[in-house]
Amino acid sequence: MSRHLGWAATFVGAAMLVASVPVVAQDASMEPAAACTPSDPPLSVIFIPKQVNNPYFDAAATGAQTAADELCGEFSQVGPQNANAAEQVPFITDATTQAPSAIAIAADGPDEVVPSLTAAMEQGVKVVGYDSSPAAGAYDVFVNQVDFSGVGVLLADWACELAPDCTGEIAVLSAAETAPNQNAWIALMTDTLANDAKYANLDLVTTVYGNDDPQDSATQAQGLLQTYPDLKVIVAPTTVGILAAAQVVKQQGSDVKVTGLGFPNDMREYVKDGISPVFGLWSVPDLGYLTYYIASLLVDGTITGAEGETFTVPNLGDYTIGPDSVVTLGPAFRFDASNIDEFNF
Amino acid sequence: MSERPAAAPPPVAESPLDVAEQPADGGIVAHAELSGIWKSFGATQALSDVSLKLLPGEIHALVGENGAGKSTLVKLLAGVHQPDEGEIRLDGRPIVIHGPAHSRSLGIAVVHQEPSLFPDLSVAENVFMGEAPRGRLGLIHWAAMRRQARELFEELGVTFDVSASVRGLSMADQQLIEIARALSIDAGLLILDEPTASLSLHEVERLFTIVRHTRDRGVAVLFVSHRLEEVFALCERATVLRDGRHVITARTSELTTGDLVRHMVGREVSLFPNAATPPGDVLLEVDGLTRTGLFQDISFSLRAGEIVGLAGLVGAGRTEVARVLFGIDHADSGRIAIAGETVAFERPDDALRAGIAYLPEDRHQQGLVVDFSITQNISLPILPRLFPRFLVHAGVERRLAEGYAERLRVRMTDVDQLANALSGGNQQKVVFAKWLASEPRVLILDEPTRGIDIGAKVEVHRIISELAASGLAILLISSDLPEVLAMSDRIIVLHEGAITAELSRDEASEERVMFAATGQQEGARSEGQDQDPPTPVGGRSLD
Amino acid sequence: MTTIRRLVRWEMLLAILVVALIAVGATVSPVFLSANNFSNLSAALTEVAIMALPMALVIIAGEIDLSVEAMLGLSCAVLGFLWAEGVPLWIGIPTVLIIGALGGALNGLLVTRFMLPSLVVTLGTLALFRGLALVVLGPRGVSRFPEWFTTFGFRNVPGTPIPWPFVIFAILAIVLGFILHRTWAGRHIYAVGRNVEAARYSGVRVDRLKLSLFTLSGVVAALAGVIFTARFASARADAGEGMTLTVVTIVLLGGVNIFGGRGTIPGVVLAFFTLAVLGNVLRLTRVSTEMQSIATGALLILSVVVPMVAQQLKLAIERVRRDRHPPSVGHIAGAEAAGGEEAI
Amino acid sequence: MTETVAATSSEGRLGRMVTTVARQREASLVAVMLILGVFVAVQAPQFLSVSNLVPVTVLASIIAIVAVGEALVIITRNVDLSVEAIMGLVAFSVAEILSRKALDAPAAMAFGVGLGLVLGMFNGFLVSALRVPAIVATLGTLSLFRGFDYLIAGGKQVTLTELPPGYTDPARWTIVGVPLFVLIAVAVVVVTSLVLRQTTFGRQVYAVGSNPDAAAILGIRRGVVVFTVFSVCGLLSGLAGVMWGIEFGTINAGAATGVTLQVVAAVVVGGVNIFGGSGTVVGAALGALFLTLVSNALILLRLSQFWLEAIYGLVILLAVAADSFVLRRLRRTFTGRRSR
Repeated sequence: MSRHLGWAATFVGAAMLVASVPVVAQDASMEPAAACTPSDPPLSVIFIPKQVNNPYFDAAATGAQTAADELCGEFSQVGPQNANAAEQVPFITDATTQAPSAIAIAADGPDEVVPSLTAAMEQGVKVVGYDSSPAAGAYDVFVNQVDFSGVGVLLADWACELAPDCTGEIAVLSAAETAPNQNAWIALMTDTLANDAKYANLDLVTTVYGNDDPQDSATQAQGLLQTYPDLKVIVAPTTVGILAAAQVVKQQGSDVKVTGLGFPNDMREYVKDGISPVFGLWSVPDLGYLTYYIASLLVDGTITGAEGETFTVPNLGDYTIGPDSVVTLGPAFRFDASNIDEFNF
Repeated sequence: MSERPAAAPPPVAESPLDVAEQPADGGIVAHAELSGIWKSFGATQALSDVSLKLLPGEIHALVGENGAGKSTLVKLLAGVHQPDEGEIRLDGRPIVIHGPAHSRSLGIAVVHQEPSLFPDLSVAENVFMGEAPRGRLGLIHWAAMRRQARELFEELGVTFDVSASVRGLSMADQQLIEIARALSIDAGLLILDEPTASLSLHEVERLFTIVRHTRDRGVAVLFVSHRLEEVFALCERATVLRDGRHVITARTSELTTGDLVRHMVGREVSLFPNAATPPGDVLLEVDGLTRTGLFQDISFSLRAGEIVGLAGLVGAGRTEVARVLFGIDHADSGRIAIAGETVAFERPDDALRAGIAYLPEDRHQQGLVVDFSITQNISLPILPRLFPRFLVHAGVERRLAEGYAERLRVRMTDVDQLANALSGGNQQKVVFAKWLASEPRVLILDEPTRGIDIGAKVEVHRIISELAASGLAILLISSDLPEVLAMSDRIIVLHEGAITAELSRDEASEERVMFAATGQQEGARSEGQDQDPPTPVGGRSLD
Repeated sequence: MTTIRRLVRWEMLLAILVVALIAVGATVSPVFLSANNFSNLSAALTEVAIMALPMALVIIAGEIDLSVEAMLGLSCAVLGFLWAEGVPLWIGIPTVLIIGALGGALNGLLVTRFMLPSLVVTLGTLALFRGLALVVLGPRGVSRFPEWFTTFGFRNVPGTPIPWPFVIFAILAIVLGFILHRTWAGRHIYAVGRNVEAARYSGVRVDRLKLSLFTLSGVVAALAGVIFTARFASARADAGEGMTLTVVTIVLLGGVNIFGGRGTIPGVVLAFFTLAVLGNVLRLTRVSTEMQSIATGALLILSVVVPMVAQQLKLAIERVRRDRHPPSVGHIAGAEAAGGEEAI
Repeated sequence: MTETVAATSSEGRLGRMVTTVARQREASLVAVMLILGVFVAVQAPQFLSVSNLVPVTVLASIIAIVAVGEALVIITRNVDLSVEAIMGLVAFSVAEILSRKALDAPAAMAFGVGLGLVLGMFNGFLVSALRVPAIVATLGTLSLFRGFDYLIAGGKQVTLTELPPGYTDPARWTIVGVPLFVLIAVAVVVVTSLVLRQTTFGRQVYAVGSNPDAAAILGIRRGVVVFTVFSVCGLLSGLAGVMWGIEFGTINAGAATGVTLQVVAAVVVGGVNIFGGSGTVVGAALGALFLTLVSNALILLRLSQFWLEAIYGLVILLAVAADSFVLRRLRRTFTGRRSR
């Protein structure tokens, strides 16, 4: 009896402890930024990534933090555990009520976030999209991590480069069936393959979806290897997918090549053992940096997000706002054995 | 003392006149002895200063009303509970029984009133659960287990498929497995807690033979029962408990049924107030009712103010007929008419609307929602009728409940009391109230007095007679033959799903009902009479 | 300690908990008490809360419906599909509600007619409905719903901080609460949950009752799907994934007994507020979201342990008062004393 | 007497029918799988290729191991919804430890299994000592454990490169052509069913699930039995979690999400009665294999993955429908004898 009570007591105690953590943690997150003079009202930007447990967005956050320190602003990142719009929206609305200077968002779904973002903008909060775009009109500026059409072409190029004599079957391993970027890139890639005689002999046999989940992606990659014995190249325009694919290929000892978009840190060994001799990405920290910087410019009114506006960002260069208020970070960056060791993210 | 001759009651001859007084003499050491036992649960004092001596080679009856403390005493010996005060001795050594397993290891075998078997496991396993024979590495030795089980059943004079699963076996067969389990350990003390509750005539006889056989092997037997006639037929001595106190221990040869009842109830009771009322016109008419495999071609009629008894053995189909009459099951063929017009019931609520009420056999599972209040239980069947506009009016409901509760003299604090806070008898009265509230014309009673004590039994009988007098047509299903005989204006007897006799009050006698129930010819009566003593016993404890 | 009183006590605990959380929220975040925040707070879990109400009835009646999240997804998918095909919403919405009813009825029939355990049946239809949703709409998302529709989904009742969907929840809560606690249908639900057989023998139409409860659950899930679509201005086949756990959690946290027969609608409503406020506070304080699930899990377990421990404590005290040895078989002794003699 | 004997033998026949049907569940599963296999092999020959069957069976064995644990719990009339959270927490903790080089591989794996055991014991404690209904308790620990998982993960993801070289190779190892993981799963199944069939404890597991009150009357320590099966279930989930980590190399806090559903489905399809008392771990394991094969077949047959879920659902419904058919036949005969 008393034993039970004791246990129960300890358990309640533990629960209390857990419950009390929020307050503590919150104090921690309110740390004032570096010793410099904050603007008035102080610049504060809340980053809401697709999901919080994702190294990609943590890499972006580091860049954003750097910008925040330089600009003497506040930076904080909150977001859902899973990349799921239904979970993301409450974070948007709650962020809005806290009336920050700006919200930076990587949308879990272009349309799902529209109502909440519009509401935010109505209340004078600037909205900057990054990584994956909310539907046009639901943001002031969208920072495109890479020149989309460029990626499409590059993916095709790399596939061609890896397929012997640029001929044979290739397949795409994408993220979620609903992921806007991947779909856009794949579409452009397909066009390129179809319209450029150079790729005439490449046969894109299928597109499968690994939902940006290591296990699903692995399973799908397995499936590809089984289903298409003559497969030459797997193109995975997603950091999770490309890694999973490379692992599977290695485990199976297959001679299929893997390319797409991935992290240098993930892909280093595969570049070296020739499973994925070439792949690409952009500098993710720079993406975060640029996003925060643009937010600040919107806040202090330097830019409004209108097409044609130009501005300069230290360490990155000059930018022009394009149609649909899109700013593009730059062309995709090609990683291969020659340069892979220079990067760490 | 296994060398004692197997001839029947030698133990009585040597056993002391009243063991409660003097210590065991004549060289017979009490196998088990309880002295000065106190036991309480929460507020209720279950046993106060109870002493009892169980002699080897003797069958000792333990009788008393419900709540008298019989089961508590059994549970103490079975190790389910420990006494608050007092001492238990086994072969003279004081012992503390830590738990059921320990109790078994001490050679105390208990046959519980509800077979406690595992439906998913095989017969053999149910017999040996816990003490399975082991082979190499202490692993269960299945072949040996099955063999020993088969041997046990041979000893009991039955053949069982020991590797079949228990699910689906009849109550009687389950009871047998329970007994086999008890005998599987080399028991010095065998306790039977109301073992005959669900046994048919033949099975009771067989059980008694087995028990006597065990007794003759020098085992001490404690036989707990409601059925006094069984006590007289089987036991050498009887101990009566009342309200947790020891009333008397005496040799059955020196007692009469009257004495026992008086000791149990503590007052004179006249069983069966019997008011025959002139029957009115036909309310229920059943014609050629058949449910394949369960009963066939059942035809009878029921008049207002008439009590018709429905007798029969286990599986004879009495409850099955009732279930069809109440719309729970459906007949494959045949016709039911209420007050002349033919009816077909889809569900119980149709039957209710037609004016039929059915008091089911299992009070806890079917009769009551035990953690509903008295009010909620009484109003449950008629809520829709009571509140056609969907909205429950607490006041109306309460007044209704109070009305019926008073009329049936339910002993309670108030009608908001939970049903499970009531004694068995009072619970049964609540079930009666519930069905009366539905203002039925035909009332089907299935074992209305099962498991309620004699005091309450008398009241229930009074209620039944009153209801009949008030013009209800009553179909009385009961395994208590004296009850059926005394209460019924007519008795219909079923055997294996068919009507074998319809007897008027004057024609009806235990023998005739019994012969019809066992499907024997009238002619067979003579040989029936020179059957060995247990017969009337079996007769009374008809199924 | 009768059931009723214990539940009342539990609801008191919940109420206190909500108040405490509000106090915490108010201290840690300046905006917590703002009107806007209330609307965020009440909007965050709307669909879950709405589905929790019929789920409470289903569980009280001794069954469970795990398929609600999938039904929400199916309704989303069909609504989106129809809209994309140019079918106006005033046709689309009734259609999906009917589909909800059919799906629920399917569950009900499998449980009542074929006597299958609802846990497994709805586990099956959980996958089945989700699959159909994916088949209907596939990977695409449908958006560009009319203004009035998305406004209804996301905006507040003019002049109040109350979101439209919350109004629906409130109405539903009142109606179902009334049915459960004030009508004989509610009494039948409790009776079935506590002792099916006795209820059937008392003329309660058990099958019809369960069938209608499952159907209700299906319709409401479909309705939640419509609200979900409106609130996010878009329809997807994967909508509502993982919601069932939260729904069941709210119901159990509200003091509904998983084995049926006990529980109240106010309890469920309070449980919803507890989780809603908790989540809101955690988001405002920018605490990593895992705290949400940890706290939820702890609460859920405590919701059973606290009354349990309280009761055992009570027994222990009694026991000490009249020092006696505990029964070797762990049940509460009194029950056995009653049970023993009465068992027939 | 004769009448009862007759009744008995007929009842015996009924009983045998039931047991045989129960046994047939395993047989029928195997049969269905063979048919499915042949069909798929005709449509897509690579189905039978080693390079396909190895990864499929490896994945299946991981699920099967958890299913065995779940089956034990369900046989005692309980359920453990937290298995996926245990797997996730274990998988990540082990990976984290290895990436920090805190322990060497074997020690880390042992730790993982141990952690699973502890978490399982916590479930067992809640259910047996505090008498929290299993479904509530494990629903709670599901979010509790997963929460701690995310807490320690803090957004990080352990990738292959951070793990000791060759750590993930065992997933590829085969002994006489049979993958190591499959052998592990087989071993688990064999040992567990041996314990269930041949030891007193094993029979008590069934006894507790089949009739708790009777078990109490016979002095079977129900609490102990329930506590033990939950602990074992936790242990096996831990083992599966470790294997999961080895199989997939890259581990984030979300590992094994949604596995509980598959596992329960596998157990049900495997013919374990959801209300306890009957069923075998062999059946549960076969159920796991069956479901994995189905999804693999769908991929190979190039059917839209969208149909996968729907077919899953149908399979579950069919399986349980088959059960109830038998049960109802029984109930009818049973009510026939219920009169007293």
